[in-house]
Amino acid sequence: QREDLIFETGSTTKTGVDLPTPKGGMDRLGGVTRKKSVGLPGLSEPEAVRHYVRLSQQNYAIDLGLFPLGSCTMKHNPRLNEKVARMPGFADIHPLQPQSTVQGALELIDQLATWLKTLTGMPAVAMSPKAGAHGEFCGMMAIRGALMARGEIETRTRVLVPASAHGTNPATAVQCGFTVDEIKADARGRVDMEDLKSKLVDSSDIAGIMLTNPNTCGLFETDIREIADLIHEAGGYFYCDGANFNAIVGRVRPGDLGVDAMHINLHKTFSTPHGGGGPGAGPTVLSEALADFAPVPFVVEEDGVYHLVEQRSGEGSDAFGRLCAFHGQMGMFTRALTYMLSHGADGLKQAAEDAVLNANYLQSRLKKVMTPAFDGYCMHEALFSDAFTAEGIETLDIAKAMIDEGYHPMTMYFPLVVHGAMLIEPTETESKAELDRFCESLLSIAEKAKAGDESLKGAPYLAPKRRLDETQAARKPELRWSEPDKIAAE
Amino acid sequence: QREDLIFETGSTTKTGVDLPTPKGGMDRLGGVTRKKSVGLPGLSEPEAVRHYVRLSQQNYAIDLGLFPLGSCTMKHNPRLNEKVARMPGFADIHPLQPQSTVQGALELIDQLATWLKTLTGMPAVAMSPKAGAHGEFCGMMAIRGALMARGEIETRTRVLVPASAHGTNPATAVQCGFTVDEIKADARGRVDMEDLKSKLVDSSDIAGIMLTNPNTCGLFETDIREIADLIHEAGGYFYCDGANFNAIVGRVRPGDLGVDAMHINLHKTFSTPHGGGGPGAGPTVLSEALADFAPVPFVVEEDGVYHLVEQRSGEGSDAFGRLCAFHGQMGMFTRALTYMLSHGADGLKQAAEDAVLNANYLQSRLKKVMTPAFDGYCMHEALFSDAFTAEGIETLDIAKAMIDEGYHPMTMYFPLVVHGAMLIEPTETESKAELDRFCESLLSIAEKAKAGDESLKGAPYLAPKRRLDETQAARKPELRWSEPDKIAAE
Amino acid sequence: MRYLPLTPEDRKEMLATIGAASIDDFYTDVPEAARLGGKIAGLPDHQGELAVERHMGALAAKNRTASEGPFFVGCGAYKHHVPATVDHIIQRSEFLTTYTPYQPEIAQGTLQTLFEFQSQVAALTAMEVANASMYDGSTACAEAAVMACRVTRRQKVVLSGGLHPHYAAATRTVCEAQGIEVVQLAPGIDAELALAEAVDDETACVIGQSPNVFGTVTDLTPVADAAHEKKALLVSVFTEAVSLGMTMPPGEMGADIAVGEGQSIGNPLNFGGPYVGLFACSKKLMRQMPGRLCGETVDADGNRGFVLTLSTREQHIRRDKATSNICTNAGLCTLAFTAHMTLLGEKGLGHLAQLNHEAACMLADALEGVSGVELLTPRFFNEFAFRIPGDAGDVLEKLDGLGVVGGVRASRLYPGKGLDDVIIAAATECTSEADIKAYADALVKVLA
Amino acid sequence: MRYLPLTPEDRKEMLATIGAASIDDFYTDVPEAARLGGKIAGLPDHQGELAVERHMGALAAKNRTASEGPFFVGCGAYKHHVPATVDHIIQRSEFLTTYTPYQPEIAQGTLQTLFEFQSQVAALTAMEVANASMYDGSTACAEAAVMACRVTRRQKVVLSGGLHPHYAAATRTVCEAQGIEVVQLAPGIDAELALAEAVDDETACVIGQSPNVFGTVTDLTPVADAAHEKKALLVSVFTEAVSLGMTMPPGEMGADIAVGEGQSIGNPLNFGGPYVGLFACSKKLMRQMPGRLCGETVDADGNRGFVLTLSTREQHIRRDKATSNICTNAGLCTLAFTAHMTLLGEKGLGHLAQLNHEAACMLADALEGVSGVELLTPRFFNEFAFRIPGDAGDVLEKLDGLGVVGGVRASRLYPGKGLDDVIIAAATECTSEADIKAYADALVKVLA
Repeated sequence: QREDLIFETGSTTKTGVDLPTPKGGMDRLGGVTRKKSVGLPGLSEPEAVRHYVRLSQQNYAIDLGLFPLGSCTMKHNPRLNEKVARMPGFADIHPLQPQSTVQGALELIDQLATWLKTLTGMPAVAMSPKAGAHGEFCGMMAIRGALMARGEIETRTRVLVPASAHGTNPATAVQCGFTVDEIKADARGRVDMEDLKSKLVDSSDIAGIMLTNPNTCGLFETDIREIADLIHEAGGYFYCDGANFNAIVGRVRPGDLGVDAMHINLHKTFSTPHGGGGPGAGPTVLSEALADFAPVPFVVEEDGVYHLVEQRSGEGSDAFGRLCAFHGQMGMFTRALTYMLSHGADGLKQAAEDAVLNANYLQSRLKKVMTPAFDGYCMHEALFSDAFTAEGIETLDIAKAMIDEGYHPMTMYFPLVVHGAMLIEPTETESKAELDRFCESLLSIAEKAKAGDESLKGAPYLAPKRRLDETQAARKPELRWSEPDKIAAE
Repeated sequence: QREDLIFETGSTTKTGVDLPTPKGGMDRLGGVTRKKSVGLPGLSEPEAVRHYVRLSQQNYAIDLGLFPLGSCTMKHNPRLNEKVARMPGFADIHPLQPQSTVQGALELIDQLATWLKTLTGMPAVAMSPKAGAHGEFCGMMAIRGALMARGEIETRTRVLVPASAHGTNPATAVQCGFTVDEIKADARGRVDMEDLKSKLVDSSDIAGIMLTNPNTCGLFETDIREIADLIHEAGGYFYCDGANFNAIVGRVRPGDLGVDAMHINLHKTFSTPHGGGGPGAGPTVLSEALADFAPVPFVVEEDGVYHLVEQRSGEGSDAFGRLCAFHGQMGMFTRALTYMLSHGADGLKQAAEDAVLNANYLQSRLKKVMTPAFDGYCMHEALFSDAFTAEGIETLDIAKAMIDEGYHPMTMYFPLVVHGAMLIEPTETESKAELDRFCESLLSIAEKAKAGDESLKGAPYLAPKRRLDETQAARKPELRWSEPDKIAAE
Repeated sequence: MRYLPLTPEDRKEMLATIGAASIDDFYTDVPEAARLGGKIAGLPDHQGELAVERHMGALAAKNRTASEGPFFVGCGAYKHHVPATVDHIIQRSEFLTTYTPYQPEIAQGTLQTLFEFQSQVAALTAMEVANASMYDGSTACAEAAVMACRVTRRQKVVLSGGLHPHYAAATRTVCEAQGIEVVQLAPGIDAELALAEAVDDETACVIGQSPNVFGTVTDLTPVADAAHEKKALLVSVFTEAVSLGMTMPPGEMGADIAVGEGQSIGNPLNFGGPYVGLFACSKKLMRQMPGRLCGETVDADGNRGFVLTLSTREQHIRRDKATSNICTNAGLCTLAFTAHMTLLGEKGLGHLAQLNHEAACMLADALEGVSGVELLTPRFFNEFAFRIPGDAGDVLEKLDGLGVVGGVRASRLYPGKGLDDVIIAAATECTSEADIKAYADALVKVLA
Repeated sequence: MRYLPLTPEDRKEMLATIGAASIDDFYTDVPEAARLGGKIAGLPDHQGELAVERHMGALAAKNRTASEGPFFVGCGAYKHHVPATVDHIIQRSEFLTTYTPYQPEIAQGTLQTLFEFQSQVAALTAMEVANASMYDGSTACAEAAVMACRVTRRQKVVLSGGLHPHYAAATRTVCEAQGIEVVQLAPGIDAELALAEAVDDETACVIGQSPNVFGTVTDLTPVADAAHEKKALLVSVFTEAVSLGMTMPPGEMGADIAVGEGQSIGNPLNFGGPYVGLFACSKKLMRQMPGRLCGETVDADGNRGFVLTLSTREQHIRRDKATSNICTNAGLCTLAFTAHMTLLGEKGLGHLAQLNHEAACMLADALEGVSGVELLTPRFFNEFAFRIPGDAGDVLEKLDGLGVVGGVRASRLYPGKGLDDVIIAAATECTSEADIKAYADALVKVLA
């Protein structure tokens, strides 16, 4: 299945659009014009459609089957959400048009904020973060702002991060000017409380902790209240990575656990499409202690009129500033609110419970052959180590073999605290029949892995492509198309 | 690639919709209620989406590649047309709401009618036929009406139909109460004029002729004017099957050829989607002689107000009646008019010319190995016989082998006047590069067919399914799902 | 031209390969007198998307949509909610831009959905088999009449006075061309009751409708019995497919052929088309059915697969001896129907039917409360007729002025039949209580 | 619940398989005090599609769309026409519902489009390499500033007074957290002219914009020269990607890093997001880029394929030493951009740019004809600033009352900077001559 590049099939003189004829004779560019040709190939519309439709068929997708990527929450993306997002009243409005002409948009943001605050039990939310990692940044910047207000930003620079954390957590902490102090996991896959306490013996430099809960091992942090108390006593703040909020919606409110800030991945918990890697949206809920340190802009309602506050005026402003242009990922807000209204309070809770039930069902069936990383029930994802595999067969081989069975692989080698980790998250939108089929496929591969079946090393055999040479790609990066002879000449 | 049936995966207690709770306690059915369960399986939305997305991937489509079905005109279907058809102002209006509330819809019908009349050079058009064959029926019923008005319906019952005609032509003639008299093709693939003339020696029972032009051999009927004259002199009418109008738009107007009635397949010439077999639309243009015999309803404009005439009142009415409920395939009208406006008079002509150029290009390249059915240039499709194949290899084998090359087969065994016919229509929306790739694939198969390569008999090897047993399907028809034990019990 | 991939250079090169001097060479068979010189006059040149969209958008904006306010128009087409998923599915390239599945190896997507569609229609109508759809309900009705004549070798069909008059007209058109006698009974709210008596020994079939065009639901079992006694067939018609979730289906009334309109499931109003005709019958009549049929079989590897079958009935094989000249089905509308039906399932369909019925009951209650209104339909599902003092056309126009699209005046369907004071109104799951109140309030005003 | 496939029986059976008594068993790790009893209060229960659509539709109806009438708002987001094909493509299930292409064997669709996107962005900006997109233009700008500091090992960035103030604010936020000094030059219509002088030996980069927020196009070559002389970098910003079809691109001006907003190609206004940040740089800086990169390679059979590459820069590998914490791109917006760009091609892009420029020229002509109006932007592409006598907010409000959305008041972007009488107005291919006339006529009335 080779699909030529547009640079190979298109031409700079071809176009797939028809535009009116320019009038000519107008020029106010003052000579600041493009000198060289752009080198952009065009295709007629039929050719372009085929190019993308053919390419699309080289992708696996939720709409084709179970997509068990742990920590990614690949659940069904309702088409109603797509329809609503395309209503001209949402899609065709400009972020800078007069506020009186976008009252519905501002009201929508306000409604979504209310849902998020209510579901998390938190008093405030910053809506503008553009993705989960951006929400982390927002939350840590709010902590930074609070520390500044306390005059302690110079001294409180240490952030505790568990070894099992998403890579974004330490990266974010550093970007906010903090240093990272890693805390260990215990044998139960949770924060090692002894290690944590030892890190807090001298707490004068503690800015806070970044903790995922349920954590990346798919487990609820049993000591979370104690952790929160310890951090607060130490003078720090509790940032909770909300990537796994989907497991507990309606069962627990992060606000009741002592959380000070938490981002919410709308594409995980509230089903906005992953889209091959974005766009995301990461609204970040904040505690009383941090609420004043939220960035601009935000929406306030007064007598039924919605105002968008774009600047915090005056000297006393605590806002840390602005995260990005305009007001946030409106297109994702429409989808998320549509999803919430569709589920309601009852459905959201049921969804969380079904996600957890599905994961435990998989865990209980798969552990017949595979090695669970930890004892006991899991939350919304089941974690296995590679302990059960024969010498020479590794997690990667199992993952690639799943492709031949018609499935997307699970998350592999994450979290780092488990050897050869396989993290499986089915989500609530899988039927029992689909889970059973999946278990049978995976168990048959696992049996082969246990038996040391070398054929796994060659998988996938049936995918659009065989295993790709990532080393070559990194060694001599070709990041764009070049004329063939230009490549040869290099 | 097995996809279970919804009857195997769904259940009557499952549903993929959420509806408000009924109030209960209301019943005005008077006891005329359903007694037995319906037996309809339901699926949750995620399951349903997957079912159809997976099934869709078992289809070949224009959006995936060249679809060279002769006589079917599988051209690009612009997405703009789909978008426009879904505008609420078109999709969400009822055929029986007050005419004052649907003026835009009536105007649209009027505009489309104007385009059709102008392009064909005909004075009238009946818009309500729901498909090409329905348009044939409309046209032949108008002829019937005219003959009735002349008091000759009892005597004029014979309709001439060339042997190469689409099967719908004779079927339609019979449905309109006529008998069919077949005329031969000559060695040039056109109407045999001698045979025709011999059929007209006694012309008192002649109702008319049904002729496709360009004809189903992909050739323009050179004697068309003479044929028209002969038929008219004989007291009959000239029905032209407009299936191949796409080859001549902007180059010839059927009205200038003496045509009395012609249907236009909006899905062929004007790109409304084929949709796996419909819906079609077959507006039928009529000459002065037949204009009064058009069916209801029709649109008339008066002082900028559009009226839908739904009944021909009074005794003097010539309309033959009504073809169907309501006013025609509005959803197809929106698409066709969008297509026409996009192309304009210049683009429609260019499209016809490119269609003919593409077909001749294929013919000239393919005839190196394959046997053209007739000499000379073709119009929009190229016709080959199986004369070049080795003993034992037939057209079907070539067709199925094309599937393995990633193409949909051409039309096979039609028209009937050519042995093992292969009718190839590329359409104007194929690029030269695509045509070249196609030629190479088909020529390689043709070489094998010439050499008697037995492997062709097993093709396709790479499709979602191997050759299907059509005999079994017809011998013991299973037209619906039944409970497995119910089948066994039979 | 955005849809035309050939460049001027391509064209030149291709002409050279062919050995033609210009495109004109291919058109030399056209009689000279008929060759067009330049462009066809009177039509504009090509336009970009933006311009076309604006043109069409301006036309669309001149229409009032059924969702804009209280809306009660039915009589053969119904405003229902279509799940977003359905439209997504029918827009899949692989369904939208493919042809009739004549090459089953690469058309299982279309074929399996047709098989499932047939199975669903058979279940819905409680009939034994169904075809892969017809153009719409009215043409399906006409085909049923002709088929009944073919089966019984008789030449007379009886049409109920409750049959949708467009269906009756379409059936008359087809029958009269074939010399079939059509007996049209007088229109009436409860006209199906008169059907049993109208059957005689020459009758090929009687065609009754439930719910009929006035909304009346009727158990046609006595009609079936009367017909069968005379060796005639009962053709049972419906225009509101949702009604079958609740009311007695053709199969339970002894119908030999069931035909109906499937628009209500999965398809928008579309100003009357395209819709999807449902056609079902008893197994023994199977080989006399018109239209496309999909059947189960196996492939060369023994795997289950589906194909179009019994095509010896069809025009492309049988030519002048075909059962019908039909050679398409309602493809995408069929897909929309089956996808929506799969989402509904029996549970959702029953639920949906109940909501429709309740909305109509509430509407009836509200309108009966308006002084001067007389409810005419004795038993109904989601639609009924009522009499008002005065001309229905005037009343509807005034209602329109108050923002209420109040239904269909019976005289639009039956001009000159003394039904000038009758309105037929429908309610569905889209009808809110506020809509109903708005109607009643407006009617009070109009009739005051 | 239509999205939940498990039935009550499934749940019971699964619990039994697991050996759990109830779903509560899985939540025993939750501290008792934090376990919620019933449902969360204050939120409604689930609703059907129709109800949800009506709720959302009612909100949508409270907004005035950019297509409703004359509309001239720009300043970083532009109303352009998006071909229907683009939306069809991004709604393909296989693109819409897939993940980041970490498993390249089954993600070549996404990967090849990213490779093509990168190639297009590089060509458009006339830079050597580009990444697979950032959240939006403003965050791309912030990342560029940080990258420049990383590359130069300096801690000071200079922001032009013509840089979109939201971009400047987002950049300040990121920089200040990392101890990077930000020098913000005063806002000004032709502020880029002051940039060259602002570079010193501590400067990591200067960030200039063309066309800038007032619409002014500027050849930044002198700025690049000045920066390079001090071993600093030039970051060249644009917010209107269409301008690059006509105006001098970053690569021709000597920029080291080019960042911009890609919304104008393929993406609707969406009230400000999601958009797509474009990020390109010279090849020697490649390994310092933030974000996702797609590269060409071969598979085990030697066939060309694409993979995400150089991931050692990224957070999931490098953790606290990553070049950025970003771990998504703008996926679907990227796809929309690349699909629209493929339809345009160089020819279409140039044509589109010209139409935009002409619309703005005609608008400028028309407004300059209004007494009291002073055009401020000396050189522009499709947007410019002008001064009116009086308060811009008042004037825009009055224009709104006359049906014209006349642009952005400069004081909304720069409160308290003495720009209260300045309006920034944009025109695009969607702006008709009638729109322009309507604007001029309305302005005459308002200023009268």
